[in-house]
Amino acid sequence: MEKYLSGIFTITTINQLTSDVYEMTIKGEATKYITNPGQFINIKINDSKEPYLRRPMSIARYFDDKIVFIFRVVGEGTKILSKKKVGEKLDCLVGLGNGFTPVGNGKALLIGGGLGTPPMYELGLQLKQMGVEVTTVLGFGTSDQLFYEDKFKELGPVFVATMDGSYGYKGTVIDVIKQENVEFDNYYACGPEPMLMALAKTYRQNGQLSYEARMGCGFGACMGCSCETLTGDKRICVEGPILRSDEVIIDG
Amino acid sequence: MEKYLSGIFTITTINQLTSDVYEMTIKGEATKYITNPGQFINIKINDSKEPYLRRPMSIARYFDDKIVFIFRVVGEGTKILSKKKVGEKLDCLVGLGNGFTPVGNGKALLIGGGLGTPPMYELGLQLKQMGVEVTTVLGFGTSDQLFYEDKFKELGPVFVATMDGSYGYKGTVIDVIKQENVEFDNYYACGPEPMLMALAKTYRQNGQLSYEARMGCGFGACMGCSCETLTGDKRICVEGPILRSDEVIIDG
Amino acid sequence: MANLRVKLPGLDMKNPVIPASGTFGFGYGFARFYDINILGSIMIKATTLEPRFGNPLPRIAEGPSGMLNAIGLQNPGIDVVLNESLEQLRPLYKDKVIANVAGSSLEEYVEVARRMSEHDMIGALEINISCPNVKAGGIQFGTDATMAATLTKAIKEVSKVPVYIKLSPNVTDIVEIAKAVEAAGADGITMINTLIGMRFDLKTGKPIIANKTGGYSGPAILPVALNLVYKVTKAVKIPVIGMGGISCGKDVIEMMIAGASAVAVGSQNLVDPFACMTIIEELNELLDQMGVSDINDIVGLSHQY
Amino acid sequence: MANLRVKLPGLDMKNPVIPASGTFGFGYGFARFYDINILGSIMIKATTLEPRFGNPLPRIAEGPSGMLNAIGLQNPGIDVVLNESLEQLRPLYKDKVIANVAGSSLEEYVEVARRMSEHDMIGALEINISCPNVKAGGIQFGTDATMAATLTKAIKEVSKVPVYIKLSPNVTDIVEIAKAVEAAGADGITMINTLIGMRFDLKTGKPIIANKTGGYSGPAILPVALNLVYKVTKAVKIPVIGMGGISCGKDVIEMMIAGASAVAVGSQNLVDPFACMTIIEELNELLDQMGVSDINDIVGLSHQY
Ligand SMILES: Cc1cc2nc3c(=O)[nH]c(=O)nc-3n(C[C@H](O)[C@H](O)[C@H](O)COP(=O)(O)OP(=O)(O)OC[C@H]3O[C@@H](n4cnc5c(N)ncnc54)[C@H](O)[C@@H]3O)c2cc1C
Ligand SMILES: Cc1cc2nc3c(=O)[nH]c(=O)nc-3n(C[C@H](O)[C@H](O)[C@H](O)COP(=O)(O)OP(=O)(O)OC[C@H]3O[C@@H](n4cnc5c(N)ncnc54)[C@H](O)[C@@H]3O)c2cc1C
Ligand SMILES: Cc1cc2nc3c(=O)[nH]c(=O)nc-3n(C[C@H](O)[C@H](O)[C@H](O)COP(=O)(O)O)c2cc1C
Ligand SMILES: Cc1cc2nc3c(=O)[nH]c(=O)nc-3n(C[C@H](O)[C@H](O)[C@H](O)COP(=O)(O)O)c2cc1C
Ligand code: FES
Ligand code: FES
Repeated sequence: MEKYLSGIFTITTINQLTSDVYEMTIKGEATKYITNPGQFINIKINDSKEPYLRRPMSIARYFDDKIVFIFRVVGEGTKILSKKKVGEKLDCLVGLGNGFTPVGNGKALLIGGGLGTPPMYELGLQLKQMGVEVTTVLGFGTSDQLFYEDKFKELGPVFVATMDGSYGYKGTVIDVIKQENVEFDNYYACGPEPMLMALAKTYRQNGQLSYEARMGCGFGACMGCSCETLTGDKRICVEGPILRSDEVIIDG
Repeated sequence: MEKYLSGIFTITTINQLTSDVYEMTIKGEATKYITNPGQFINIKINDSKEPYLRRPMSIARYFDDKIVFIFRVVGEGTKILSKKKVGEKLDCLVGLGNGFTPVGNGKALLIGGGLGTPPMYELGLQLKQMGVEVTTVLGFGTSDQLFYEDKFKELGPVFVATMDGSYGYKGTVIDVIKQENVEFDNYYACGPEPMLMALAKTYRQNGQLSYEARMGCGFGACMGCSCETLTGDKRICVEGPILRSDEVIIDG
Repeated sequence: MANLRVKLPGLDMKNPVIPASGTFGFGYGFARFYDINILGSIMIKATTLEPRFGNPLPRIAEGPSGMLNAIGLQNPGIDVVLNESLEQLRPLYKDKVIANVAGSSLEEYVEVARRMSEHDMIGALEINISCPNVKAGGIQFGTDATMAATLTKAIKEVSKVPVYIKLSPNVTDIVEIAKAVEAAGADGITMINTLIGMRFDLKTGKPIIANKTGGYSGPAILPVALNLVYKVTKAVKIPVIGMGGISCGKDVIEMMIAGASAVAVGSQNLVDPFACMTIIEELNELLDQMGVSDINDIVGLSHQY
Repeated sequence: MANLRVKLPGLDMKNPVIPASGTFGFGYGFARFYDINILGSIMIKATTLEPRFGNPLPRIAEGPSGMLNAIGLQNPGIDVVLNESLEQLRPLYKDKVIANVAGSSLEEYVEVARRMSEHDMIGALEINISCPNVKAGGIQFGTDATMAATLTKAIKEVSKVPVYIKLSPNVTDIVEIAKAVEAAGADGITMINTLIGMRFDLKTGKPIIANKTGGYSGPAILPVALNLVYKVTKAVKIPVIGMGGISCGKDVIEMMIAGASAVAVGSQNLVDPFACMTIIEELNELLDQMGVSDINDIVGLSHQY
């Protein structure tokens, strides 16, 4: 029986990108459930009861029957994931969340902070395909955390900021955008919450921001990820992870 | 650091013996802790917290650095074990329990019931090496559960009993011993508790009986396996699994 | 194929498997995954008089073989539930569903219970006196036998359908509370709600859940649930719908052996949206393997020992 | 290397890691595995006045990420403990150990406490009023604040060493009991003992454990233990030795963040005889990574939130 949004995938490649970041490609039919860049998958780490919950990961690229995602080892689940071998199976829920809505005109600015970088890549490819001019700003803590810079360079100009200045600009992504006077009509961002908050404050309009939340299910059943916005309650896993910059509640 | 009674083993062979019984060989230095046939190992099924407890398994054979054990899939733990592949690692505690004391003279009778058969094999080999005449009686539910008959035939005469008569004698191991008038000076048995109880009642002297108990640790720390005998409390995992037939408390 | 049909007050179910409240929304979301008509019944999300947003994020944490939640009874309020949520479910599910009733005061409970019980899709009420995640109401009723009984009586007076009381495991003597609600007229008991738990962020020392404590559920709580269901079903005559940690067909059988007349599956729906479907399939196979011809025969099988 | 030294009433410990009572025997058995002098202290097996055989087999079952036991306080009785078991431990362990005291009556508790406290190797008593696996005594004292206080007072009167009371998690309000024993003069609290749980054999329907119920321990109970330790340490001034589900260095840190001044490791010793040794190593590494220079600094770090 075909299971909606659900599939068993086979790991086809695993690349280590930095000391603790891995890129994994998985192959499976359920790839077809993906409709938008910026959607995510929810991975059952093993077929044991421990760890119990699935692990949500943004889709960095998708093809006919293949999905690429990039993850950082932060705890037990991602540690187990990083030790998997090519050929092993992964049970995933696929095509979760609203995803970005690529706007087909004007100039686009992609902003990726740390492990928020991956979903921007597929989005950038689709925007470029639509003929949109794409600029990318990437923010990392230090130079050795950087990955995918070359890939984004294929899409257009790339500016990199590191917090310690060990590579590119020293400072935040907003510092770079301002210093470089980057022009854009629409922007798309994924990264740590303080970065998203700063962006939403600075650029109130025309932004699509990708949020994270601890999730019970990832498909709308538990209300574990529900947050308030100016346009009502939104489940990050269904009505998100992408929120419009002008609906985000600005604190302080 | 060398860890006492403890080692990481590598799976070197896995053979399926019946529909739900597997024979596994594991290789590791800690094999050296084995001192007697009838001892057992305690296996951590995976490096997750689930399943939590180790799984005790009798040693069917041991060599310099290799251990053979045979297990039946009965629950979650043995199911996971049966799906392991050659080359995977297993964390085991080794050389647990007292083991059999092979008696170097007179005639020996080995009695194995179902998954109690495996430990009798190493014991038989050692007895034969000591020049002891060995007869084996094996009991199984049905013919398709039978394994290792050929191996025991290398040691001496073998009689098989099945409960449904589908192979060999119909009935219990005791029925066979009586019917065949099997002569012996010492007997050694491992199998289900009712079988052991029947043996201890029928042949009170010169028997060594291998017991099972649900175990917390397998090395004497938790008192989870402590049972009463005529010679005092015994931990099945330390002062057992082998109890003398004349110290077992006969019920009824 | 064994008989799976189970009859309980207000519920004539084709099998004993019910998704637990709060893990299945108002049901219709799961119809994308499978035909939810296969379910014995559905325990819909807790409903209060007014809409509630619930607790701030994070609301979810994890524990070994389980999860913690502090949703805080987020729900759209009874008007929306009656007029919209249930209507969305109507075309997708033909049998009676179970309304999960919450509140911050006796009056709110009674009012929600009365109104929910009048809806034609509702076969029974499940009174949630055991939610550990809200400050006012809820759990006080669940930890005090007298208050539990008073609430039960008040609700029984207004309800058009049978009333089940949902018990908390976070008490010294659950049997006392079970007996009190039985004496007060409850038609059945559902149990257990979540155990109270916490997790901390190692870097900051901050509780991971914004509400600080959460409810611990999932496989890790199964042995606790089995013990409490066993104790309660030995002590009361009204039926118990057992839940807590059920993740497969075997767990359903174990819960019914302990004494439950039917079961609910909670957290496992979140990890596997197809969980209830798979569990029903497994149940069929297991009963055949076990040679059981009627699932009702195994209810309380353990009580003989 | 961070400072790991922790000082508690009666215990000056080189680190906060103590094997929990009942999972480490009388300690000497573990000296085969590693030099047990690395341990902060040792909680020895529960001791009663007379020898006890304990419960019939099976005494052990399993749960998701945990185990159930119903040993039933098997021990050789106080005479053998004082004259033999502790003497076997003496050459192998230099620091003070903690005696776990059990009984079926107030008198038995007091007598065992008095005699144990006079032994030179004993630094503190841990009064086990929370064993779920014996019929008489034990848990009644642990579920009733007045009885717990009376017992504490009686033991304080006779004990030559500081007295810790070991609390049960199977209560509605653990804080009430903690406060009662504090007021009665307890020098500290140890918590938690096991949760009550059951498992059933699917074929026969029989409880797997001969005693029917068992105590559930191991990783599965960690979130429950963290919550209770947090609550109690916010409410009392006496130190708490935290336990329940600790299986690695990170868990120790989380338990101390919750408020524990030291920790005990139970079930994990059974799964891995080297557990405490490994945990102490991990603790050292983790504190360095976290930039913590004194482990006492993280005790109750969560209380600020
Ligand atoms: C929509 C979405 C997309 C994401 N995309 C990516 C990605 O592309 N690459 C990547 O490296 N990470 C991504 N994350 C974060 C990733 O899910 C967590 O890092 C991961 O779950 C941590 O699991 P763990 O077992 O290693 O950590 P642990 O801390 O052991 O996990 C314990 C629990 O907390 C949850 N958790 C911990 N950190 C996070 C977090 N930051 N967000 C949500 N849940 C968390 C886990 O899922 C688990 O339930 C994404 C999160 C969300 C919600
Ligand atoms: C000393 C000793 C030697 C053994 N030797 C063998 C052997 O050579 N081959 C073999 O197939 N089996 C042997 N067994 C039994 C084997 O340990 C169990 O079949 C196995 O632990 C079941 O694990 P599971 O996860 O598949 O079953 P589950 O039922 O899921 O296990 C649940 C829990 O019960 C325990 N358990 C279940 N059945 C038994 C049992 N019969 N004895 C002890 N604990 C049990 C498990 O260890 C676990 O803790 C031996 C047992 C002991 C005590
Ligand atoms: C995310 C989540 C939300 C819940 N919401 C409710 C609720 O609204 N009302 C209620 O009575 N129980 C609620 N519960 C408790 C479950 O219905 C169930 O009693 C508990 O989770 C134990 O079952 P389980 O281990 O199968 O999850 C919720 C549980 C979870 C995990
Ligand atoms: C096999 C076993 C025996 C135990 N015996 C005792 C005991 O004699 N006295 C006692 O106070 N606690 C006893 N306990 C409880 C532990 O000391 C500890 O409180 C509990 O197991 C929780 O910790 P854990 O999860 O680390 O195991 C025992 C626990 C186990 C698993
Ligand atoms: S994670 Fe369950 S609703 Fe979003
Ligand atoms: S299993 Fe722990 S003492 Fe034998």
